[in-house]
Amino acid sequence: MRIGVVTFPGTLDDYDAARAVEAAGAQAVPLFHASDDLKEVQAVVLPGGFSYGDYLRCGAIARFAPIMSSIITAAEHGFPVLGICNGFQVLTESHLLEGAMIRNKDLHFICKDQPLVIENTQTMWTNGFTAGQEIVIPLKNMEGSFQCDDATLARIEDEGRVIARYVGENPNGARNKIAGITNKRGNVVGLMPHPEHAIEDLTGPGTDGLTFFTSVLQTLVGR
Amino acid sequence: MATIIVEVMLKPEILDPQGQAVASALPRLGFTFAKSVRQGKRFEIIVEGEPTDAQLAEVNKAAETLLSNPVIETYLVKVEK
Amino acid sequence: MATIIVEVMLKPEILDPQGQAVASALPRLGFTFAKSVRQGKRFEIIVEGEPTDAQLAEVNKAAETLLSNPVIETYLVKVEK
Amino acid sequence: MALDTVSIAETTPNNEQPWRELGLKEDEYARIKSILNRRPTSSELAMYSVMWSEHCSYKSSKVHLKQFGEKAPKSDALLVGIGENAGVVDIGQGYAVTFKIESHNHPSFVEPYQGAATGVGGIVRDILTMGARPIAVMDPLRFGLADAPDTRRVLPGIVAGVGGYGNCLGLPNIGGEVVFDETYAGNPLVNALCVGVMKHSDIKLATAHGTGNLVVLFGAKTGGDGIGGVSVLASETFASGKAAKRPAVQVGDPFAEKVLIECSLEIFAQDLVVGIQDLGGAGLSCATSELASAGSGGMDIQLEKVPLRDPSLSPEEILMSESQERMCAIIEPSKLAAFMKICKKWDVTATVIGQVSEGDRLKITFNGELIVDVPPRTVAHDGPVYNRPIAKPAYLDSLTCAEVPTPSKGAELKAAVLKLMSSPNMADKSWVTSQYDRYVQGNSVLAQPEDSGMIRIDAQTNLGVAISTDANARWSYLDPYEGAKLALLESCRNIATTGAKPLAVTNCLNFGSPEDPGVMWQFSETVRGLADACLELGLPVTGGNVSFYNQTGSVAILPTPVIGVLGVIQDVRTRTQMGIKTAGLDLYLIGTTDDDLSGSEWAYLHGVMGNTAPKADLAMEQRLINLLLDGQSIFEAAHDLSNGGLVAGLAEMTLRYTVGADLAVSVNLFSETPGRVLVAVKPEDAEQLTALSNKFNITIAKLGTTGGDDLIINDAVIPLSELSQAHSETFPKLFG
Ligand SMILES: Nc1ncnc2c1ncn2[C@@H]1O[C@H](COP(=O)(O)OP(=O)(O)O)[C@@H](O)[C@H]1O
Ligand SMILES: [Mg+2]
Repeated sequence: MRIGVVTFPGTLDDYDAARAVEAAGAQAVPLFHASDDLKEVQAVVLPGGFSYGDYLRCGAIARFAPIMSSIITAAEHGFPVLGICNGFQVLTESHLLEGAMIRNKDLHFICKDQPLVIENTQTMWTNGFTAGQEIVIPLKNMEGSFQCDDATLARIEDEGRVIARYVGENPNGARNKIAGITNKRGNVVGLMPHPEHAIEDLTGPGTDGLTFFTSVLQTLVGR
Repeated sequence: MATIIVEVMLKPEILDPQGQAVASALPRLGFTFAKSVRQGKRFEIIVEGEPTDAQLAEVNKAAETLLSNPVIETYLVKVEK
Repeated sequence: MATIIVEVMLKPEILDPQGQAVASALPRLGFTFAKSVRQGKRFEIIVEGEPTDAQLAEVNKAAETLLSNPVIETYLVKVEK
Repeated sequence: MALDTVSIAETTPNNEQPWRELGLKEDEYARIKSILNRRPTSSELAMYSVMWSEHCSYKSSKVHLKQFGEKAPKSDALLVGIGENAGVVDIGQGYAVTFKIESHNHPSFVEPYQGAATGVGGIVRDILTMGARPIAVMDPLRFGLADAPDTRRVLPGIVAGVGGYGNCLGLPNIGGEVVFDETYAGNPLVNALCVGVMKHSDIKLATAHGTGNLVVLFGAKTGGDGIGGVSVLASETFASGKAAKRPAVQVGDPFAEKVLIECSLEIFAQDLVVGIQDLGGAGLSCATSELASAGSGGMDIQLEKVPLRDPSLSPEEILMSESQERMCAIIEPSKLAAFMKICKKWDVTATVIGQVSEGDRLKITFNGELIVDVPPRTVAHDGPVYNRPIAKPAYLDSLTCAEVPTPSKGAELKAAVLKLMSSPNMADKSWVTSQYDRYVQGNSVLAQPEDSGMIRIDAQTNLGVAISTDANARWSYLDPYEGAKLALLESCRNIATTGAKPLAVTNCLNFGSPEDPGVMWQFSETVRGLADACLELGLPVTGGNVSFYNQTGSVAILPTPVIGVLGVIQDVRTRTQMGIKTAGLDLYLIGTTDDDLSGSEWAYLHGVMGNTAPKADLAMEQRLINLLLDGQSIFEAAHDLSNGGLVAGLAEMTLRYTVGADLAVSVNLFSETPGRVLVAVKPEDAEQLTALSNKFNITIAKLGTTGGDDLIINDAVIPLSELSQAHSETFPKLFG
């Protein structure tokens, strides 16, 4: 299995995402923003970081990179895409997912081990979890507060498209404590916290994050 | 040479933590004038010569696609005299 | 009720990475109008009634101490009609 | 403004020059004239004045710092020593590690966010310049009193700046310090440490070799950042009218630096540079003169080729600009195309601005006119050297001993523990550290609040490094010689407590004005103490930084030598953490406790300084380090004792995972006697611990067992929930 990991200028967690992909048993294929070649990968991870410095809006400039036009087209046809943190922001800027992220409610960068509850286990990236499962993975960002208008929020909730919610105190002011959502088809998933930093006990809060990557492998094998 | 201004503000229904932080800091410093505060962005774009209608149309397009995110923000394009 | 606007921009000689990021993104998207771009902040402050001179003086003081950093920024206070 | 050229300088020997405004002394100006056999041009004057400043030339500290060379222990690990951008040590398996601390104190007081941000940016470029990939940062910080209004301006800005820059570079922040004392009001200390890793073969040096090789400037464009005083040249003396307004503040662009890192590493991987230097203090003046002076020939620079952000800059200002995120490389002409291709890939501006020349002069032209013609060594290395007057300060004669109550039981003890652990110096620092990314790069084995930061270097072999920074400024105030030794020992102990072996030392010496003989005495004693201790422990000093003039009026900061120690651990999976994770463990105190309250946190809380620092016992500490390394496999948890003494160590170990302990303690709970560590072991390992104690001749004492929801000391019951609240609410209350 070949899973692509995209590097934009300013991407930071690409190396870690690639390590997580390999830990799950797939081959990580580096994809560079400036080319539209998906190199025959079967899924793509948009990792965290500060693409283009995130100076304008997080993900706003990355969304127009050549690689994104290929990813957007593929995603519309059911190709699996996981956006983590900055990657999630790129997905909302690309309108593959609803909503947008704004500054954390206390205005600070937050780095903490965050408990989450997994709600939707029907997506390509979460099918290895059980519904209601609680996991802990790192949350680290400055602009992580998920926002959208009331109608959109109602739609996302009604359609069961929240994949993960923060447990305990709302860390950043996200509406309905939303930590991650999926599109209707379940192939595109965006998540603010970082599963790729929870794949071994030695360097993270545990191994809960690995299931996102093994889930997509399961999906691809089953195809 | 002229300056075109693009102002981008969060839509009124979207939470504005930065504006709120300013609103609550003001009274702590003894400033009591504000009923509410919202914080947005301001772009100063320098263009060659007098801006043409075609150019302004382009700026509007850029404001809509790049400079603002229509999901949460609104924008306004002005020419500075 | 009136709206007072405070515009805060980096001083011209100060590096503006945000404006630069926009300036270099625009041509990549086919927008060629900009010679240069600078990005700043815009505060919309809602006040009760018509702003008085005393109130505007207060806003100026707040702009200088809280809303802007005089070491690297300049500000402008306007009343929106 | 007329261009001041070499030929004009030759024909107008008597032109008035603003050397005094540029901070030069009369004899220094005379020396420049005698070196050049004429008056300097305005550009030359600018270069000499900045390069001969205290900050760049180390003119007050040089005579002392040379002890680090003279007393250097023989070390096989040292690959590159003091003098390069950063020292490099061998950690085995073909890996080399480089690390260094730098200060950015004064700029961070003026503009906290940008000052701290560019401080991080600068030290990261130093590490990158050695050919290494930066892998982690740390930030030892000092502030005025926590509840002072200016601290509320300075601290949040500095913390946001450290985080804003480091997070955006993708560098995990794995440790630091936050300490408050009123002498730092107006003089906050922002020290930043960076560590990088490379293969031995990748080490790069700052030299310009090979006539005809090209000088390439790459990275950000040059603007008017940080030229402050030099604009005197551009305005008052040579221009007609008003002074040019140039910002002294440098603004950082971490995204530009992130791209510069990736671009440079790709350039290094293809072996495309002969020599390389980052642009930091004194900008191009420093980079060109240092590269040329370390090389075999001279250098020609065409200054008009430097890409400018602000086209109005004068040549003097271009030479002085401290615009961030720039590098200068020496490359062979045949490799230019490959070099440019990589720069283009990363969208990094790169420009050939000169060549390595025959001869031994650094010549700079501006649009064809010769404006600088100097022997580069005289700019970069032959600056003035001062033997400043030294005098033992008078305050040392009027110190009185620390008489403070030290409760040992009951409600009194409980109240004391809550008071100590909620004081700003001892309180939970997660308000600060949660603003820093500690996970990025996926190799952070230990980060705050552990005793040292630890990074995995090789995921196959599990080789790793540990780093700790420490300073105890109050001990340094009472006895700078012992204080420096004790800071080194604490740092080494922190390393060994986590299971790594100390290998090399860096330092950042923060002091008041060198023109005050008392401060100079503190400084010289500090250097002497550090050099002596390094020699005895066999640890090389690989580099460091001196920051003087940290004072307001006649009040200097406490002498603050921040010592960084790097250690190596063969298998990071065996590291020891500080927190107690399970009930039923035996808790032991290793080391002996005396009545060391002078300079302690507890005395400080009572407004008492005391009169004497403990004496550093290097031989005992070396044995303790060996004990810790030998016993690594039986320690379920281990924590170094320092500020706050035994009671603070117990509180920190139990709070970490909310597992309590029931203890009987007879020694002074608040004493800060150095050379002590708390360890938790399984009851069945007690015998082994006793054997270690005998082998290394170090006292151990069993204090009690772990478990429960309370920290119980003698008969004082302190619920962890209550302690945790007291410990953690201080920072949010102060800083929001
Ligand atoms: N500014 C900071 N940045 C990162 N880590 C910090 C900072 N300040 C404190 N820490 C971390 O918090 C922990 C406790 O700090 P401190 O009480 O100074 O430790 P100790 O006294 O044991 O050396 C350490 O892990 C230290 O690295
Ligand atoms: Mg310490």
